[in-house]
Amino acid sequence: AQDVKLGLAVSTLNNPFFVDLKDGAESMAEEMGVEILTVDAQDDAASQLSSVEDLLIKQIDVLIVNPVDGNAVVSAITAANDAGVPVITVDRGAEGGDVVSHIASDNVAGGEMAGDFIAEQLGEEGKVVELQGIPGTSAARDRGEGFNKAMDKYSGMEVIARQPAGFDRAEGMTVMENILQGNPEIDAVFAHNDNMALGAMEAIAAAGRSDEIMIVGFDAIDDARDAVAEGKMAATVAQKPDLMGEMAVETAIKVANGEEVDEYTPVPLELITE
Amino acid sequence: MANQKVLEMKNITKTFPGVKALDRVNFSLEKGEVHALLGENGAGKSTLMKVLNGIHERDEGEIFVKGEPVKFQNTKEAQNAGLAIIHQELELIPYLNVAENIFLGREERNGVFINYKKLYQKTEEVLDLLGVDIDPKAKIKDLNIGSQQMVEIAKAVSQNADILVMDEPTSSLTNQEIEILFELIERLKEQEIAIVYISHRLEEVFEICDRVTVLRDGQFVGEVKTSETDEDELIKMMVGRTIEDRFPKMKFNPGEEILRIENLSVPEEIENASFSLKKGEILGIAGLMGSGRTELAKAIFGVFKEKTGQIFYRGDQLKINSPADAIDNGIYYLSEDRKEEGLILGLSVADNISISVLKTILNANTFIDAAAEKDLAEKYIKDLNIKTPSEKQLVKNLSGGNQQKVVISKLLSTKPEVVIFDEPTRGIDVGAKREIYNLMQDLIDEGVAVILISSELPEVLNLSNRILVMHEKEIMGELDAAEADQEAIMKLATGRRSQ
Amino acid sequence: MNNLSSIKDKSFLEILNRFKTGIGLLALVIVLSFMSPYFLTVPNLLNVVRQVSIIAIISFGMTMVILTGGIDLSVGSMLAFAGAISAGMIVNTGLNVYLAILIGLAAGTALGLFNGLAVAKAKLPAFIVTLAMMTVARGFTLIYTNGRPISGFDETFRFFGAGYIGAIPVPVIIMFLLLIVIYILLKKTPLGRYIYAIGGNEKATKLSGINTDKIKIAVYALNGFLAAVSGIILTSRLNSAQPMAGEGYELDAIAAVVLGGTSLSGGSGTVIGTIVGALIIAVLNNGLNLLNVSSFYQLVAKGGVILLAVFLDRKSQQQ
Amino acid sequence: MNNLSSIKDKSFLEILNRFKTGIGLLALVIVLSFMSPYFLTVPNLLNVVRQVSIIAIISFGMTMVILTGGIDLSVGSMLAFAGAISAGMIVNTGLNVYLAILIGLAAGTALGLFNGLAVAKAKLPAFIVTLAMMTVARGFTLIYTNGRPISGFDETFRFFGAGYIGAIPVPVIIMFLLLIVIYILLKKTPLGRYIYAIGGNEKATKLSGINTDKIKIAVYALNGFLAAVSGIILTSRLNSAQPMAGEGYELDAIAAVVLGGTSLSGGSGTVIGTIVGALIIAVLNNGLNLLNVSSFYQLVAKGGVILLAVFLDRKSQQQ
Ligand SMILES: Nc1ncnc2c1ncn2[C@@H]1O[C@H](COP(=O)(O)OP(=O)(O)OP(=O)(O)O)[C@@H](O)[C@H]1O
Ligand SMILES: Nc1ncnc2c1ncn2[C@@H]1O[C@H](COP(=O)(O)OP(=O)(O)OP(=O)(O)O)[C@@H](O)[C@H]1O
Ligand SMILES: [Mg+2]
Ligand SMILES: [Mg+2]
Repeated sequence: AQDVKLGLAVSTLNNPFFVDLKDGAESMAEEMGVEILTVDAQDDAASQLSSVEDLLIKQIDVLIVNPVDGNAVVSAITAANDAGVPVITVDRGAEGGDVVSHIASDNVAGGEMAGDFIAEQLGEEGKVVELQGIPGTSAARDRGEGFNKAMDKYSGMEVIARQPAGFDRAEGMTVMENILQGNPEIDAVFAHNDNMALGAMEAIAAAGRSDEIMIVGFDAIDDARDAVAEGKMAATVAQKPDLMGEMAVETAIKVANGEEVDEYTPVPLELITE
Repeated sequence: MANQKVLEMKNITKTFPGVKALDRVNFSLEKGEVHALLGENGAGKSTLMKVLNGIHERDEGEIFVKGEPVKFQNTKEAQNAGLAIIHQELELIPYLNVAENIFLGREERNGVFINYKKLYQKTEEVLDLLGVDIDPKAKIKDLNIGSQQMVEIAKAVSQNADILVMDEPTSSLTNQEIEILFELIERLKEQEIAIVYISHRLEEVFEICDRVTVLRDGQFVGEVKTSETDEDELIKMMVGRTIEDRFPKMKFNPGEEILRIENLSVPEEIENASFSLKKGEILGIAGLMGSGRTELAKAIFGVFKEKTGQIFYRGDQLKINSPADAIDNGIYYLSEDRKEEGLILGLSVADNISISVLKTILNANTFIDAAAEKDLAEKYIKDLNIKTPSEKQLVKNLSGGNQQKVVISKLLSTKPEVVIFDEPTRGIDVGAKREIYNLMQDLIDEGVAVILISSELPEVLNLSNRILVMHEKEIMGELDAAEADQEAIMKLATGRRSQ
Repeated sequence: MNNLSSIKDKSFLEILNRFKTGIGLLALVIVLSFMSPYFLTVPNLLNVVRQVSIIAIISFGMTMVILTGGIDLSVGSMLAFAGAISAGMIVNTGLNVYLAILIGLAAGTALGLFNGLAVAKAKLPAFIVTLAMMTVARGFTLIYTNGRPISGFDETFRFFGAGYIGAIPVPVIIMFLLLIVIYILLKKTPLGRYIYAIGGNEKATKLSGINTDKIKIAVYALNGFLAAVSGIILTSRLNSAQPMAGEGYELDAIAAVVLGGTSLSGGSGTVIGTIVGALIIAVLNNGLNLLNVSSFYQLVAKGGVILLAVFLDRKSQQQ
Repeated sequence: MNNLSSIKDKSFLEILNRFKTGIGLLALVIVLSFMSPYFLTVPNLLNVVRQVSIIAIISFGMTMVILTGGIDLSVGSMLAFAGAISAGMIVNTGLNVYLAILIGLAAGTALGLFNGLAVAKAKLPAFIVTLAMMTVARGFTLIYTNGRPISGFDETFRFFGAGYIGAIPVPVIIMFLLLIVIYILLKKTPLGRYIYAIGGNEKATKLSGINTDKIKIAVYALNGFLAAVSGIILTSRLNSAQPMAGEGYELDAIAAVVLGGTSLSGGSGTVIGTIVGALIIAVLNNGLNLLNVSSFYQLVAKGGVILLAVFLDRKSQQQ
C-alpha cells in the first residue's frame, strides 16, 4: 500500500457521529500507512461538491464520500469518475454515478427498529412523541420514515406530537419542555438523534416524569450509551460509525491496489438497551 | 486687560488631499476680546479653529495657549486647557435630550450614577443665561434647527472656558435670539473670556467684535481693529474687490398668477393658509422661529401625507402627494437644513447637483451622460463660484457655505417655475450672498415665481415685493414690501393681527 | 411653541408608545390563550421565561452593541466556548466549580475584548470582525472538545441552569438581575449615555471629549461576558457542554433586539424592548409546540407571526 | 488652492486605492501559490471561479440592498425556493426547461418584491422582514418538495450549472455577465445613482424628487431575482434541488460585500469590491482544502485570514 492517497469528504463534523466516522477512517489509514485527506462540507451539498473538486485537484487515488445528500452528491461522483478516481460511499448512498462500493447501515431500518422496540416495550399500545431532526435533511427523513412505518403497524400506537428540534440538545430540551406542558399523557419519546434525546431526557427529568416516559435515541454517542447504562434512556440505535470509517479505508486501499471489492457492505445496526 | 495674549497661532499650514486649506496663517487672541475671523466660504476659518482644537492635525506651525506651546491630540485635551468650540455644523446626538447633550462627557455624578436632578438644574441655569425657552428633557431630534443651535451654544458656554470659539453661531438664529447671544457675549467679555467669532454677517462684527482677522484662500490677509475700519474695507480684504450695495435694487415684474393656495391645513403644523403667487415676483415669508414657515413650504412641496385644502397651479387644481410630484410640475423647495435634508454628504459635488435631473441627461435613454453631467456641475461651480478642487470632490469635504451653493445648484438645474427658498443664505459669505440675490433677480426676470423664507428681516424687506407674516401656524397678514418695515413685521409676527 | 401643554402631550404620547411596544407580544399571548388550554398556565409561563433566559441574556449584550451602531455575530460561538471551557475545567481538570465558572466567564470576556479592540482600535467593520470571531471561537471550541460534548457535573454546577430559588428557576433570576443592572447602566450612568451617544453621532461624541474607543471596547467585552454567562447557564441546564451550542443564536438575539424596537443603525432603543422581543420569539416557539404545528408549516407560521408582530408594533407606534 | 497638481495627486491616489482593494486577495493568492503546488494551476483557478459563482451572484444583489442601507437575510431561502420550483416544474410537471426556469426566476423575484414592499411601504425593518422571509420561504420550499430533493434533469437544464462554453464553465460566464450588467447599472444609470443616494441620505433623496420607495422595492425584487438565478445554477450544477440549499449563504454574501469595502450603513461601495470579497472567501476555502488543514483548525484559519485580509485592505486604503 505504498503511496496511496485517499480523499475523505465528510458531510459534517459538527456531529459526534461523523467525528467518530472520520476518526475511524483516519486511524485505520494511519495503521495501514496511507495518506488521507479529509474535507468537511458542514452539511451543505454545494460545499461538498466544491471540496471534492478541491480533492481531485490534489490527485487522490480513491474518493471516500459521506454524502450530504444522495442526489446532490452525484455531481461530485461524476466529477471523480471523469477524473478517473474510483468512489466509495459511506453511511449514505448515492443515486447515480459510478460507485465501486457502498458501506452503510440503513437509516430507515434503524428508525423502524426503534419504533418496533418502543411498541414492544409498551405492549403495542401507547402515546409517543417524535422529535424530528432538521427538516429536509436525509437523516431526519429516513429515520422518521422508518419510525412511522413501525408505528403504522400497531393500531394501539399513537404519535401525539411530531416536532422539529434541529438535531440539537438545547433545542431538544426546549421543545420537549413545551410538549410536556401540552401533553399530560406521554409514554415514550423517539428522537432522530441522541442529542435531542438527551435534551429531552433533561426536560423530562426536570418535570419529574422520568418514570412514565421512555426515551429512545439514535446514533449511540457516548453520552447516550452512558444514559442507557444508567437506565435514564431506554435504548439507542447504534450504527457504529467508527467501524464504517475503518471499513471504508480498508476497501479504498483494496480498490487502489486493483483488488476486487463488494458492491455493498452492510454495517449491522444494533439496538443498545443496556 | 489689554495685550495679554491668551492664544497665538503662528504659520499654521494644513493640507487636505487636493486642497491647501491653510497656508502659513497667523492668528492671535487677547484676553477679554472678541476677535472676528472673516473670509469667504472655504477661506479656511473653520479649519483653523479645528486645528486649534485638536480635531485636525496641523502640518506645520505653532500654537501657544497662555504662552505655553500646545499640540492637542483631541478635543478632550483642548477642553482641559480651557478651550470650547461651537461647531458650524451642528454636532449633537439626536436621541439624547438637551441636558444630556449639553453636559455630554461632563455629567454631574452621584457615585456611579448621573445626577439627573442636578443635571437638569444646571441645564436650566445655562438655558436661562441664554434666555431661551427650551425643555431640558426634549430630545434633540424633536427640536428645530434654531433651537439646536442654541443647545450647541449652551454646550460651549457651559464649559466655562477661557477661550470660546463661535463658528457661525447665529446662522440659524432669529434676531431676538441673536440679541440675547450678544448680551451674553458682553457678559463673557467682562469675565475676561476671549472669543473667536466667525460670521458672514458683517453688521454683527461691528456690533460686538474688537478686532478682525481676515483670511482668503487659506492665507492670512490682515488684522485690523474694528474701530478703525468699515464694511467696505473688510469686504475688500475678504473678496479682493469691492461690492456695491449689500442688497441689489430688485426689479419685479409680476405676471399672471401661477400658484394659489386655498385653506391649506396640516394637522398640528399649518392652519388654513391661503395666498397666491405670481410669476416674476418674490413673496417673502417672515415669522419667528417655529411659526410654521418651513411647514407651510413643505406642505406645498408634498412632504406631509395628511393635509386638507387646495393647491391651484397654472389655474388648475393640482394634487401634490410627494416631492416628486412637486418637482415634476416645476416646484422646488430648498430646505433650511442642508445637512439632513439637502445633501448626500458621501457623494460628489457633481452627483449632488445632478440628482434631480439625471433623467434628462441620458444617453440612449438609459445611461447617464457623464460628459453632460460634468458640464452641468462645472457650469454651476463656475456660476455660483463653488470652491472645490473638482466636481468629483465629496460634498462632505466642502466648507459649509460651499455646501449650501451645491444645494442651490441642484435646485437651479431643474429649471423650476416656482422656487421656495428656506433660509437660502444661511452660512453664505457676503460675495456669495450678493450672487444669490442676483440669481433671484435672474429667476424672476425669466418669469419664475419665488417664495423667500428668511429670518433675516432686511433680506425679506429688501428682496420681496410682498411679505406674508406667520404666527403660530397661521398666516397673520400680508404687507406690501415697499411700505413695510421691521416694526410692522414684528407686530404681526408676535400675533397682533393686521386690520 | 415650546409651551407646556405641548410638552405634556408629548410625554403622554411617549408613555402610550412605551406601553405599545409590547402590543405584538400581547396579541400573541391572547391568541395563544384561546388556541391552547395549556398555554396560559403558571407552569407553562414559568417554562417560557426559563426558556427565554438564554437568548435574553445574550440579547441584552447585543442591545448595547447595536446601540453603539455595531453588531456581534460571534455570541453563539463565545457562548459555546465559555461553556466548554468551564465544563472542561470541572470534568477534565477537576477544578473547583466556582473557579471553573470564573475562568469560563473570563474566556468569554477575553474574546469579546478582542472583538472590541479590532472594532475600535483597528477600525475594522464589526460585521467582519465578529464573523471571523464566530468561526474562530467555534474552531477553538471544537478543538478543545475534540468535537464531543463534555458531560457529568455535580449539583453545585447544575444549580445555575437547573436549580430553583423558591418556585423560580435560577436562570430566570439571573436574567432579571442582569436586566435590572443593564437597564440602570443604560439609563442612569454616564457609560450608558455614551453608548447611546456613540450610536447617535460618533463624531459628535468624540468632539465632546469622550473616549469613544474605550467605550466600544467595554461594550464588546461586556457582550462577551454576557454570552459566557449564557453559555454557562446552558451547559448547566443541559448537563453537557455542546461544541455546537449556540449556533444561530446571533440571529435570534439580533431579532429580539430589533423586534424590541432598537434601530440597527444605533442610537435608540431600550433593553426593555429587547426582553419583549425575546419573549415574542420564545412564546411563539412555545405556542407552535403546544399547538403541535407540523415542522414545515412551523417555519411559515413563525416567519409570518414575527412579521405580523413587528407590523402591529410599528403601526401602533405611528399612533 | 484649486491648482492642477493637487488634483492630479488626488486621482493618482484614488487609482492606487482602487488597486489596493484587492490587496488582501493578492496577498492570499501569493501565499497560497508558495504553499501548495496545486493552487496556481489553470484547472484549480477555473475550479475556484466556478465555485465562487453561486455566492458571487447573490452578493451582487446583496451589494445593492446594502448600498440602500438595507439587508437581506432571505437570499439563501429564496435561492432554494426558486431552485425547487424550477426543478419541480421540470421533473414533476414535465414543463419545458426554459419555461420552468422563467417560472423559477419569477418565483424568486416575487419573494424579493414582497420583501421590498414590506420594507419600503410598510416601513418595517429590513432585518426582521427578511429574517421572516428566510423562514417562510424555507417553509414553502420544504412544503413544496415535501422535504425531499428533486432530481433527474436532462442535458438542457444541466447546461446552466455544469456546462461549458469553450473551456469556461457556464456559471462563470453568467456571473461575469451579471457583474458587468450590475456594474453598469450602479455606475451609469440613474437607478444606480439613486441607490447610492438613498443609502447616503434617504430624506434628502426623497426631497430631491426621487421616489425612494419604488427604488427600494426594485432593489429587493432584483435581489430576489439574482438569488433565483443562483438557485437555478446550483440546482443544475448539483443535478438536484435541495430543500435545504443555500442555508447560511446570507452570511457569506454579506461577508463578501463588507470584505469588498461596502459600508453596512449604505451609501458607499462597489460591486467590484464585492467580487473581490467573494473571491477571498472562495480562495480561502479552496486553499485550506488543498493544504489539507483539518476541519476544526480550518475554522480558526478561516476566521483569522478573513480578519487579516480586511485588515490589510483597510490599512492600505488609509494609505
Ligand atoms: N475634511 C476635509 N477634507 C478635504 N477638504 C476639506 C476638509 N475640510 C475642509 N476642507 C477644505 O478646506 C477649505 C477650507 O474649509 P473651511 O471649512 O475651513 O472653510 P470656512 O472658511 O469655514 O468656510 P465657510 O464660511 O463656508 O464655513 C475648503 O476648500 C474645504 O473644501
Ligand atoms: N421633527 C420634529 N418633531 C417634532 N417637532 C418638530 C420637529 N421639527 C420641527 N418641530 C417643531 O415644529 C415647529 C415648527 O418648526 P420650524 O421651526 O421649522 O418652523 P418655521 O416657522 O419654519 O421656523 P424657522 O424656519 O424660523 O425655524 C417647531 O415648534 C418645532 O420645534
Ligand atoms: Mg466654516
Ligand atoms: Mg424653518
